[in-house]
Amino acid sequence: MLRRHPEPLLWMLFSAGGVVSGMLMPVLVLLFGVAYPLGVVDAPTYDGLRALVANPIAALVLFTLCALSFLHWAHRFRHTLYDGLQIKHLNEVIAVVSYGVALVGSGVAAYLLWQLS
Amino acid sequence: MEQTHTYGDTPYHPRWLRRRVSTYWWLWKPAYLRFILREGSCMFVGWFTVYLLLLLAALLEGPLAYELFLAWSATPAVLIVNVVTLGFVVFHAITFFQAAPQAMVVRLGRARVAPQTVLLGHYAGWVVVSAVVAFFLLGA
Amino acid sequence: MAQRIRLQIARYRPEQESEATFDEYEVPYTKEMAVLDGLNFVKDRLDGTLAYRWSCRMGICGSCGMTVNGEPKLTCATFLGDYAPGPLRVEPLRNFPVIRDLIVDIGDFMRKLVRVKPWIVRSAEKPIAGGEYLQTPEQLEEYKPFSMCINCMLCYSACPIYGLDPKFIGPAAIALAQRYNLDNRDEGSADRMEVLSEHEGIWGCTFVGECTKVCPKHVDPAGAIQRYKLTAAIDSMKAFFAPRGA
Amino acid sequence: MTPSYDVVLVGGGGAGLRAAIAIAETNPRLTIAVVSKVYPMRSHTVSAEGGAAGVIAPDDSIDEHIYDTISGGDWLCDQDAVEAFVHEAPQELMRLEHWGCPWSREPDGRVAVRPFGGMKKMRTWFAADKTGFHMLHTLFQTSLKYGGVTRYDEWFVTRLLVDDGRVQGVVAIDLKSGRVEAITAKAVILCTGGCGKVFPFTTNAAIKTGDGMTLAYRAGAPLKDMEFVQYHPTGLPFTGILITEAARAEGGYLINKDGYRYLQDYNLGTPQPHPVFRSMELGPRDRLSQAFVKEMEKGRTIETPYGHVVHLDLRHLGEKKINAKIPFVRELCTKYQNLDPVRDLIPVRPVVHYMMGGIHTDIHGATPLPGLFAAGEAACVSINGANRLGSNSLPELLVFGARAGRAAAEYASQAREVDPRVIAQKTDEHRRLEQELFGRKGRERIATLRDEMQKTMEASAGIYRAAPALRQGVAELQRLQERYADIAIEDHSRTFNTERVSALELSFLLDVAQSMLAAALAREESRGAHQRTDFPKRDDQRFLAHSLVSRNADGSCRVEHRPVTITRWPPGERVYGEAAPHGTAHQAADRPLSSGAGV
Repeated sequence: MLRRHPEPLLWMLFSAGGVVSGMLMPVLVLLFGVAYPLGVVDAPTYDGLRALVANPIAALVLFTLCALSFLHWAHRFRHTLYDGLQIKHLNEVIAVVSYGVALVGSGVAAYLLWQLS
Repeated sequence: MEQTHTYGDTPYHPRWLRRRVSTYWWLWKPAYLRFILREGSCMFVGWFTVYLLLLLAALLEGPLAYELFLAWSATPAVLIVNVVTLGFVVFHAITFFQAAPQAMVVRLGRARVAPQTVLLGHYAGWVVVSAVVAFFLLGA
Repeated sequence: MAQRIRLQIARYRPEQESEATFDEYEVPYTKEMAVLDGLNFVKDRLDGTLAYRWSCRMGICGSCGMTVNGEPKLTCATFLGDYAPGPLRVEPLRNFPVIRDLIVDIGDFMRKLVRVKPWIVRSAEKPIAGGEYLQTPEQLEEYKPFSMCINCMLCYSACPIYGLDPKFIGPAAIALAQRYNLDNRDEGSADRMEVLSEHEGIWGCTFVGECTKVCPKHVDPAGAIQRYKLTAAIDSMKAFFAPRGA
Repeated sequence: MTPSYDVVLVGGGGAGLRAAIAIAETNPRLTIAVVSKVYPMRSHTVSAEGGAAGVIAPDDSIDEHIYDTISGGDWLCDQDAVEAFVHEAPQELMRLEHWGCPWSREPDGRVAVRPFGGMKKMRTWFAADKTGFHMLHTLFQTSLKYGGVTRYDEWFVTRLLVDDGRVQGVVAIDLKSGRVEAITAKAVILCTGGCGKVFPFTTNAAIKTGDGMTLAYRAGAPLKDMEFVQYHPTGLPFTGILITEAARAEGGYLINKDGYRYLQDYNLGTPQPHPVFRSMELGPRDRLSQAFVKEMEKGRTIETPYGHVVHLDLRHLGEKKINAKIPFVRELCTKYQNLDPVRDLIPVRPVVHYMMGGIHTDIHGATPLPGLFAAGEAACVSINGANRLGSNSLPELLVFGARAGRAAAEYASQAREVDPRVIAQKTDEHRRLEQELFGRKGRERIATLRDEMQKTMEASAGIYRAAPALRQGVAELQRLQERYADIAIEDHSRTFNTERVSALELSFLLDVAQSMLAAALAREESRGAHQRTDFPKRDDQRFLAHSLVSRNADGSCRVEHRPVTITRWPPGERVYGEAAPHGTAHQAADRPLSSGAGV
């Protein structure tokens, strides 16, 4: 069943990515994207942050966030191209490119976090 | 698939008027626009994931790279992108949580938990997770 | 006492024209009058050639769905006064081929409905003399909302996915499949899964959510589809991890 | 190539679909066509609200249901038919349960029942207050699994094919293409429902134009008891939308402009806070509608732009009960009347609702014309006599739909093949339609003639009738028939020509209307829904009989009477209120009068 229809698995990953990114991303964007650069609060020190991401639990959370967010993006991006731009004939190319990018991104995240631990 | 039922009508009639949906259908009404913005939020989710990877890469490289990253993040272009990103990821979080009760039927014993309760549960989780993350990051 | 409102009504006369046009009529209205009453006024007094479907005019037969000022509506339950001073645009439901004026062909839905097996499937039939299958009010409530569909097609008309991909099974048919899946008397969910787990089944839906918003009977087809995705995904995971268990 | 079937059903509502399933189950080899001018789920069965009667409660009995039905029908019912009906109704409702009908339930999971007007026990099965809707969709969806059924959705039947004294099919217009086609069959079952549209103010849908009645009538089958027209006492003014009797069964009050429960003045019992079987608001529909007229004559009704009304008061039931038991009533009031029954009084007035009469059939749904069967509101078996009890029509269409289906299946299995010569009649019919009707450039508007017919019928054959007005009505209808010959049809398109359909429907309505007035004029007594001010008494001596209206070659009517079948229940007096054969209410019963926690 799964072999015939990858869709259920992809949808599960998409949904998980939606929940995880929904939970974690707003506060991260607020801090790293807006508050630190504007100096509203002080950015963490290099050592402090490095120690934090070296923590196995934090690393795991970060990896999950990155991998699932990429897959969330890939799934939505693919469907939006179908629905929004009606380029269904490029169906397979789009799918391969989107999920491929997500997998590569997840690999990079794994590598970086591994090196940082 | 067995065909159980048959029809006496013609399935296709050449004179019927068939109208194609415009490529820009999502501009037709506010609800569709909201949909496409919701779907579009994934681009910002993707962007910020890349941004996180850049941060990790800087951390791996050393203190100087980290400082350069922080400086780059304060440049107007990046800052503007991230302010927009903040809007979209909040929009993403809200729309995603709103959809949850429609997909999930949560039960306590035999009784179905009210959809509003499921939604409130998600929002509560969001607040707690955000607080924990902020606690660690502001302490670091 | 009666005020007047202008109606711009889409016309399509296949024997005379190849595109739809608009005809404009002015009708008197009172606060009780629905858009359908306005159409009836036109047909009875002004132009007998106007073609549209209607029957019960109490929101239950599902015949009179049309596009009113861009929104899919049951015209018997949409009131002229709410659109004053007009003009008011009445068009056929979107996403269906137009046969004539305000009449669309819904044969596509009728064929799809059969595919999802909207009937009780059981391996063994209980004899009539054996009495009813027990069903508590809570069990009834599980599927009851999905059983309220009147097949008015407003959801298909509001669904851009159906408009883009006519193969998509669509909101009402999936909601009706779910109506039987959730009925404790039914044993057919595995049968229906085969149809619904195709790409044109549930996975085509990207949850625009408009079907639920326009439904005059509060059926929530979008919810039905989302719930079905979750069920299908869990089933498929189970089959993956315990391939012989299924 | 002319399509040919074993059985053709005209009408895809409750009776038609039940008949189709019965045929498919009786003999899966038979081919069946369901020809309907609308998609099956648009059929008017969909509008039925309150429920379907069938003996199931432990304290109920078959005999009591029979007695309620016969006395409710003022002894004009054929008692053998009522006996068959009451015996089979519970099985049919149970069968529907097995097919998935969402009946409201007791907390233990059993089917719940509610009280209803004229009924002495709780025996009305219900699916909240959309019983007809749920029954129709259950039947329709179940019918989809039978391979032998071919549907002709949106085909309008214009005449029956009759040759050699037997019915052998139909001629119909495919509305989408405008083609006129013959569909031949060894047997035809007419399940086209009622003809409420002969009146101006009706709960009936726009499609209820007596098509099947006229098709049979023109083919030579008599119409039975056409003078009996049921007025439902509670319709919303302006729209005529029905407020179900379940609203009163759940405890609603009918009050006049002084807030007084006026039914107590009309021999219907004394008011109690809770509903009492066969008393007050739970009296039969004919008596309640007649009480309204008397009340209006006394000047105690409320005048509105859409006629006089009384009020239905549901406020004391509370929001919770209204939402659980009669949610559709609340939905209809809010949407169409802009009021909320939880807080407001509902204005109501009697509204034409149901035809007790119809195509004359025997207990198996067979008409005197070989090969022709009928079931549902289009037919008159008769179990409804002079006044139908609420919640008897839904089980009727199941019981007699199934019976007609089985009888037609048996007939078709043994009948001779269709005579191919009969197809030639299609050409005649096509010519008649094109030349005599569609091709004509007349001056009379369809809507004008229809309005005048409806006004005529209301004036001459309303709740109370008398010979002078009836005679005037007959003459007026005759004039309308003549004017019909000069009808104007602007629409010359073949594609979905709804104006042609309206013209054909009007012609059906005019014939039905004539038969109604002829039968009403001939019945010189008052019985049930037929109240003659010039003959105010029931007259069993002359009129314990069905009237049969046949059509003469010149289009005029011929009325005959034939005796009612009496088995065990000799004619008695109809008594409602305290003196009613007992079954008290609420307090006496060990569970509340309204049962069922489910919605």
